[in-house]
Amino acid sequence: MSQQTVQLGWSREQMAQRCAQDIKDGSYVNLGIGIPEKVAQYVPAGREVIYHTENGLLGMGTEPSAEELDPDLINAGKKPVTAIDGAAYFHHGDSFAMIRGKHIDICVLGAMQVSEQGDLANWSTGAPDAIPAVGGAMDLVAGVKTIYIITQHTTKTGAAKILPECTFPLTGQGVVNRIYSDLAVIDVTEKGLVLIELAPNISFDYVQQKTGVSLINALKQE
Amino acid sequence: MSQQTVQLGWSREQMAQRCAQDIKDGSYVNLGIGIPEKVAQYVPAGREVIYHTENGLLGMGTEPSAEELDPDLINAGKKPVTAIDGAAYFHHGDSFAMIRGKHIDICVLGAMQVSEQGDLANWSTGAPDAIPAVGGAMDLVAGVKTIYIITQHTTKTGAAKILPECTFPLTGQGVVNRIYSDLAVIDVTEKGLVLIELAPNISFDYVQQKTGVSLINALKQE
Amino acid sequence: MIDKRVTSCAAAVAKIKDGDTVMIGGFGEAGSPIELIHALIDHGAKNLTVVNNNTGSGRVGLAALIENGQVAKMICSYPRTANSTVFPELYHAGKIELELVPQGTLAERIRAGGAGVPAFYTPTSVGTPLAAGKESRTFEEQEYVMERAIKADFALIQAKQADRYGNLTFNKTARNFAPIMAMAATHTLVQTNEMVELGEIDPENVITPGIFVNQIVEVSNPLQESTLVKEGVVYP
Amino acid sequence: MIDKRVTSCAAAVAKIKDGDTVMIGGFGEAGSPIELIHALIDHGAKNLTVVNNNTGSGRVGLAALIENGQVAKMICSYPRTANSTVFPELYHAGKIELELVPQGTLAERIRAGGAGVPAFYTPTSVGTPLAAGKESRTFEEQEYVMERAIKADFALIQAKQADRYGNLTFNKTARNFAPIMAMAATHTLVQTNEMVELGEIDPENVITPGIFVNQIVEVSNPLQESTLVKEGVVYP
Repeated sequence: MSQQTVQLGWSREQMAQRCAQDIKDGSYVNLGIGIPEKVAQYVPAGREVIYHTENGLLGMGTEPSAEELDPDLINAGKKPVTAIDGAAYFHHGDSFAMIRGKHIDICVLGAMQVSEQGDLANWSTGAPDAIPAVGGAMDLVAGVKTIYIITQHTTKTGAAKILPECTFPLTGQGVVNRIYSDLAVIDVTEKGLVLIELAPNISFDYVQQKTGVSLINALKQE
Repeated sequence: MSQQTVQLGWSREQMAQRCAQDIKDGSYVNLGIGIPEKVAQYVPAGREVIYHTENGLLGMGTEPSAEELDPDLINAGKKPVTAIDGAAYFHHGDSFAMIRGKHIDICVLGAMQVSEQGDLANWSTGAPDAIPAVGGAMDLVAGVKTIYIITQHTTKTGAAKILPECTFPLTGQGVVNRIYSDLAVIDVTEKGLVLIELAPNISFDYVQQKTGVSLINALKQE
Repeated sequence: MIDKRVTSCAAAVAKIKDGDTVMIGGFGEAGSPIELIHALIDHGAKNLTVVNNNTGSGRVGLAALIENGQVAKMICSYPRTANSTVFPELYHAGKIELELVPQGTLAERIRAGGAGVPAFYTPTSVGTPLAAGKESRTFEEQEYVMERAIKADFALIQAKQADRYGNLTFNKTARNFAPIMAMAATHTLVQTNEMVELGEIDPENVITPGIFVNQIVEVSNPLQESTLVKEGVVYP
Repeated sequence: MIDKRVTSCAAAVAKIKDGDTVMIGGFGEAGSPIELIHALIDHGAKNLTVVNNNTGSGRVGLAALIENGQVAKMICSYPRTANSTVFPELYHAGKIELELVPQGTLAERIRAGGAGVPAFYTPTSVGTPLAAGKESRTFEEQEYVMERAIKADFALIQAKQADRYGNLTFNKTARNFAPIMAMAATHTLVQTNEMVELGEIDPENVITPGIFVNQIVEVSNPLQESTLVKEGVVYP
């Protein structure tokens, strides 16, 4: 009896990698904390992308070496970073003017829940004993031109995260453009959620089963 | 028969000089175009005053020499100026934030009319064929902590400029703190206009006669 | 690759359309992007709404753009100059519209346009004719008027240094409206005295980050408006 | 003569009163004026409203000020940290109030406070619980919420360089909230790594003009919050 390893869906790295394919040359991009941060390392060679971090830097570079490390040079996740040639520092007022004023092309964020209408919940479970903390998430979804979400398709207990309506407190209404899950790539459109790509060895029906709303299958042969 | 020259009232230079006595050490000051500009040269020695010009400079210096002249370094009247050591340049948004946000201590302006309540008219006669032009005057009177007015007490035809109500379009309501005219120094107070100083060889009655509202005489011996 | 350099002012202004709103930097001649304005005159787009503090000097630059009949409306704070009759004549003839805005309100409306703020309240102009027809509101016993953001299709500005990302520095008070107009326009076109390599502008000293800039043309020795006016030059 | 230098952090914070609103610069430890905060702990003013993006780390700096019972209310965007239980414990015990504000709205409210703008509209938070109870309004078919300016009695900030007029520069992303807090406070107190002579900071590169600064104390080698937290230091 022989055993075979079959990949089912995308890993966290692969979700980031898949998302990175959609970051166009010349984009101004803000990456959220967690898996979204990994997107930068997978942007295809030859594309020049400028990373914004909302604490006041346009032109964020890679992690610093021990010699480069400066506790005054950090990203929005408070991790040490570097600045590229051609970077610029600015204060919070100007940084969020950049966000709110629709100057940033793409923001990649994680999600707790996404609704059929593109509503996003990613800052609070609404649990009464939790300390509420929002940071810049609401500003980013309200201001950035295109919002990409990278998320596991379901919760750890298997519950759908893509739902008719979010049950958690919203981060923003109708703000999500595209979802990259471990199972599929899904667009938020006026007609509804459209599945445009499947992860390896994942079927449309399987994704539909893990999703709280009806998906439109853009891959279906007419 | 011998002739004697008697000074009656203050000259333009003397009005500026009188006003300059009230510019305290350490003040941030914006000087309007015309006689107000002359105030800077009469501020008593030993006082350090920082001049703001609303087109984007804090720390305006004196007129440039021919070598220093740079058409990119001008004041709000579009005249060439210099910048002192310790100056700062900023854009119009920040410059008027400085004004509107009540950070500037004193603004000295000219006037067409001032009312008993401290209303100021100094930008338009309201003539139907005039090209209206306001510049930064409305921002300055709305935002600067203390507004000093330097003005001839009457118009060229002898009409009162200090009136119960301004007849020209207003620059701001209840904004004037003190008037330096060629005849007197007058404070705008809740009780009314208070004459606190007379120019040489000018009587209170003479000033009252040239003024459209009743003045309170602070110099009167009780 | 990000490279916002273009080779001519004509190329930079090529996409300006009839009816567009165009912000033009400068306070008097300081910061006036005169070569870009002249390129816009050559280009010929009409029925423009132009946002500038003034209405130009003599018969060059902004005054020439107005004289050429390309401007339907000016939004500005001070449309009078000692040395130009271009605007007054068209204004009196009813051939150009004027929206007069206090200088600081003009600046804040432009900044709001760039910052995603559709409206704000200001104490400036309360009780004056320039508050007429505007909503007013009392906060903590003081009255304010509501002012709306201004955005533009294009901004034309002048910079001292620029790199290929569009990071800019300015010279002294020539900075004036340029950084906020760069934020408020969909397309920001820059003429710069000098192109520099990435990294030559210290990130601490960038005044306008490149994200606010779309196209840059190097004009090493720009015309000086006051000199042209003195010489009586008429453009074109 | 204008000389805003003072000789100690204790002297700088001496006039802070019980019940004051105090803005404290910094995003995490970057830009946190830790010596000024510790001086405020020594000073003992109570019942403060503190404005900061976070609620501090470990048991030093802002976390220590909170732990010392001096803060009645926090206005911030992200009151959670991986390494501090000070705020959560007081919050769960009902001993400290929290006004949660989206980070960009927090920045814009502070900027408005400094710029003489009492209120403005923003798209941020529309349709979320943080818009609850706030006025909303539609401009050009999009909904916005009205937000009010925040001002403070004092701001405590950290700078890289300062001159005696109060002109400031900052180091990299340590700039964050400092320039706007300096504008929004009646009294702005600065700890700077280095005092320099007038003119040493190029007027083109001044980030905070001196008009927004009241007192400056030189702290050449400030404590590093993350190091103290790692070492388990408790202040005082």
